[in-house]
Amino acid sequence: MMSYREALREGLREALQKDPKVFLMGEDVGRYGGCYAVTKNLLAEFGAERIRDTPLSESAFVGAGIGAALAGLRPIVEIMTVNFSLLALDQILNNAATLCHMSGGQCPVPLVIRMATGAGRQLAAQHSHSFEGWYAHIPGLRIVAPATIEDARGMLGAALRSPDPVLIFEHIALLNREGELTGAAVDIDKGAIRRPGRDLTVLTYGASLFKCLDAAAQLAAAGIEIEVLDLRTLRPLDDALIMESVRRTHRALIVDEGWRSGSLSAELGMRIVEQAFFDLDAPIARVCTAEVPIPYPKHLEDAALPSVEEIVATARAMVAHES
Amino acid sequence: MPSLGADMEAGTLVEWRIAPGSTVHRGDVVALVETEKGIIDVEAFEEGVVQSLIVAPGSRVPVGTPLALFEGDAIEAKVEVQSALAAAQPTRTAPQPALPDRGRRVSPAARARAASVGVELSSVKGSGPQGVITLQDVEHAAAQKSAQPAAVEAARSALRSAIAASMSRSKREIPHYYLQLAMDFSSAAAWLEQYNQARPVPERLLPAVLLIKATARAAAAKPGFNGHCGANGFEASAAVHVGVAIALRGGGLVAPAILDADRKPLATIMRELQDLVGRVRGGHMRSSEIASATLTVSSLGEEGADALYPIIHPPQVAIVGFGSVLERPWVVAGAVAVRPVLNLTLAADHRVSDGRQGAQFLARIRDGLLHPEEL
Amino acid sequence: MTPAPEVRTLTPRHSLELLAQMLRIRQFEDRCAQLYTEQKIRGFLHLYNGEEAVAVGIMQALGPDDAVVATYREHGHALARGVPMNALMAEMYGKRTGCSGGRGGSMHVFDVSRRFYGGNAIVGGGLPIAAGLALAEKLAGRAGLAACFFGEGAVAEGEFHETLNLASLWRLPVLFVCENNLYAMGTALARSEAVTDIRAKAAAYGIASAAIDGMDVQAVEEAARGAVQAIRNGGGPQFLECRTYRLRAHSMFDAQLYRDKAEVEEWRKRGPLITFTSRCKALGLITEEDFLRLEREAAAEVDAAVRFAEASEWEPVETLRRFVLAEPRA
Amino acid sequence: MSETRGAALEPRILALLAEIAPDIDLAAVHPERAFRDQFDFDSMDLFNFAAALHERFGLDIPQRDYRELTSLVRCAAYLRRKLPEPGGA
Repeated sequence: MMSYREALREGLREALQKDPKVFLMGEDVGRYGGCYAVTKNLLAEFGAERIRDTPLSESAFVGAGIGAALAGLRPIVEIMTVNFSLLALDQILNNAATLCHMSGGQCPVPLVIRMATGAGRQLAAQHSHSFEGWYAHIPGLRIVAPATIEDARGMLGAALRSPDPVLIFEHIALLNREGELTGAAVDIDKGAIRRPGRDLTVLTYGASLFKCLDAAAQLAAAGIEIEVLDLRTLRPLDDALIMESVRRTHRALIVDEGWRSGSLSAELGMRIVEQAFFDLDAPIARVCTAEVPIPYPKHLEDAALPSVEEIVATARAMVAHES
Repeated sequence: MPSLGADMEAGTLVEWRIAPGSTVHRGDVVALVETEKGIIDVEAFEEGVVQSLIVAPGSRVPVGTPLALFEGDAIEAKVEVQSALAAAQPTRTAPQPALPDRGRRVSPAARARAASVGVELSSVKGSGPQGVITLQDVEHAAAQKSAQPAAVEAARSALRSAIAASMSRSKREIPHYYLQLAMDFSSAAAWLEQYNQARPVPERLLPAVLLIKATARAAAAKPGFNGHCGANGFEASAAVHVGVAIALRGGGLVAPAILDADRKPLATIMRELQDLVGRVRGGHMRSSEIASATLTVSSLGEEGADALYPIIHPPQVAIVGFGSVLERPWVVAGAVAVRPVLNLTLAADHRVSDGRQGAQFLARIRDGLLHPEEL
Repeated sequence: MTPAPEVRTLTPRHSLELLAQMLRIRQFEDRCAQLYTEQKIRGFLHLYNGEEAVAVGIMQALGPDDAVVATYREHGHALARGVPMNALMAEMYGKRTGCSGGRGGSMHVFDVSRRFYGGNAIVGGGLPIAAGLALAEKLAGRAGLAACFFGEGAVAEGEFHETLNLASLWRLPVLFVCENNLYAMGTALARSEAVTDIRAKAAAYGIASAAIDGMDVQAVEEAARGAVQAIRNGGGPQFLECRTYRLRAHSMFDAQLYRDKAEVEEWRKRGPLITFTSRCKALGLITEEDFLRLEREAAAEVDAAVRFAEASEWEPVETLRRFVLAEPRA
Repeated sequence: MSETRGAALEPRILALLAEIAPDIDLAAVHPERAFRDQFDFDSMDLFNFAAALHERFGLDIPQRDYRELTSLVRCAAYLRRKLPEPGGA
């Protein structure tokens, strides 16, 4: 058994052991051991040159990561949380995502940026964002969201093999979740069906995956079999798998911790309409976070976030038949 | 519960089409009743406002049980109903609680599937949220369509049982006697060909129409063959309702009546026959058509045997069989000629008539067919 | 470091006031730590223990029309500014009677009636806002200023440099108060700054700046009064680097691997409560009985605040979507 | 407007069969076997079929031609002979 947090750390260790060009930098990744303790003890193992504490200068150290990548290194930049990444948005969007194109292909950016994402820990309105769908809007980036222990460990290696910038979104609510490692190869191209079902396809990723699996178990007891598809990679989306599943079940429910307006969930819904409209047997539905900055109190945060109950109720309504 | 057949003792109410307070007009479909012959629409015989529904859907009740009361009815009053076929009267709308008109909602998948399997969406009932027609509804309709053989099989086996019971009872209780008469059918055939040649396809007649009409005419003249024999003995019928034995594909036989066939023009009989065949094979018929026949005609058509020896359908007392019209040697003016020959047979109830009357009855039919222009 | 100025103006009454404020903060924070372990308070909780002198000292110099912008370690600032402890504790709980209606929690304390513009949980995020508040005072021709608290970690952010430049360029009435507690979360100043003299950075933007002993409330107050006076005299932004120390962990989830326990103990001896109390006793300004009474009063106030928070109601879940956009004021 | 002989007559013929005899299984229709042998096509069916062809294709089918309508292949061949050329005047 291994926790998601340990799996992330193992992924980092493997990457650092395997390739001397790999190094990690970010706020408090060294002496502090990482804001979420992901990088604990790595400083002792790999030294301060490769486990670099940075000042609170997100734009600078993300930009520095871009430069180092251009020069042939394989930097892994950790941004403490997704909301801090906004301070580096200029570098991520205007440089990492565009250098390859605007240099006519001369300057691909093999940079990996990891960051914590998501709500559920009562961190209130400035520390509970889910902006991965936002980043998935940007051409030139690859966006991945590990949900399983396997992916938590393996996606980093796959990301480092990518010649393009990869942003890895690690959900804070998953850090303590435990599971078994199978050692299977991990890619960052495909979605995965985590539970097969015939009645409805649920598209989700990250921490919402487990809410969906819980919902699936409840629904199965009521005779409703939902298929749970873990998107894994949010850009580019695995359209083939998504459509294959939706064509089979004829119903699509999107569960996303992001807000719904102008979102990844909207994008998914639109793609299904474009590619599988005539296979749909019910309107596409979404369970997303309420369109409100995340409030601090638990009962309001819970009410704002997608819940198992809401997923179950929505799925039930979608497959309901009047007798 | 209306009697929908001589052997029907009970029926199961499937669905009400009315509710207390509904205004019912004569001819409205008020309920669906399940019988061995399938689901039959029950038609109102009277006008009025529904006071209460007595029998709940799913209940099996004996024939004669009041199903509903109209305002002003005494509780003992039997609600007179007549079964009817809703499909045959598409313009007739059953009084139903008004539903908000949402338009027809069909899911994209359901629409696509319906097109590919040839399911008519207007015939599909939506079961999804807000009545939307879903893929499942279409699959269900398609399955019913393709499972019709299975459904038909079930219905057929029920029908088979009904026929068995009825025919066994007939052979057990009715002392049959048989007569046969051959006739030269050439004048009828020639008349028919001439008649048809002058008309477009839809207005043409089938030979069976002549047989029905000739039999009806003869029955009107010979009352010993037209009527019902019940507990009180034989009751001759003034009206002639000719039951027409209609074969179902793959087996089974139903004999609904053409009412007052003796007084209807050939073209009308043709239209009604056409309608009956279609509805019988579609699995729907009016109970009155089944129960009210006063005698029956059974014809083998073009591709059969020389003659058939039919069994009387109780409580009727006679049945006339027509073999296939086949070319046979026929003596004309002392010489043998080839002629289309038709064999007429009569099976009649010896408790009611005897051979001599039977022979006269057959002869009358023959005479009618020899002069089709007078039919 | 500027030596502590001689105590001349301190009256018994004022010394009791300063001590009372610092004791309130200390006891409030200690109770918060306890309540966090009891899961009454959740999320991130950053405590102010050891730094009380900075907030209390600076607030002495501010008037009711001055605006205050603070960080996510802002309970002390709120209390010193006059935010009622009941409302603050209720906010810790997330109750509807909290000063931010329960929606902000520990890191987002707001009380606009006291011109307290919040805890900001993005490092450096408050500085530009303070500049804007000051700009408004200037444009309106008022005498008010904006006091902006931030840690030394924020000095690494672009927003720090951008804001200092802007404030100086436009001569905005901003009092920049850098709470230099030596560690940006777990990163020591020397590990994050090439030039550790923060005062010098402000000076580079042409801003009058001083480094003072942030553990000495009297020194902070005196420096603040001087800086505020300079601002009100039209001297433009002023910058105080208050050298202090965080006696507790960065947050509740912090093993403090980045500093020695001995170092913490050394600083504990220099804690603002200890040093100020002993000085006042030595000068005969307060007695041990005074101190114990103030402690009891602070404890009683905290007890009452906890009772208030416990008894307060949760915001109904139906109101979840409120306040996303401005609502008409009642 | 009467129909012309298009490419696919057989599907249209099958559609007509489905209309006049909804109780037969069209999927099982063998194109060369007589309707009568496949599903008890009787004189009434033939009459209805002729009437439907008449209505749909605008053809007047003499009674003696009914024998041409007894299987799918024969029926299609008959219609091809009788229907006007497509695209004609």
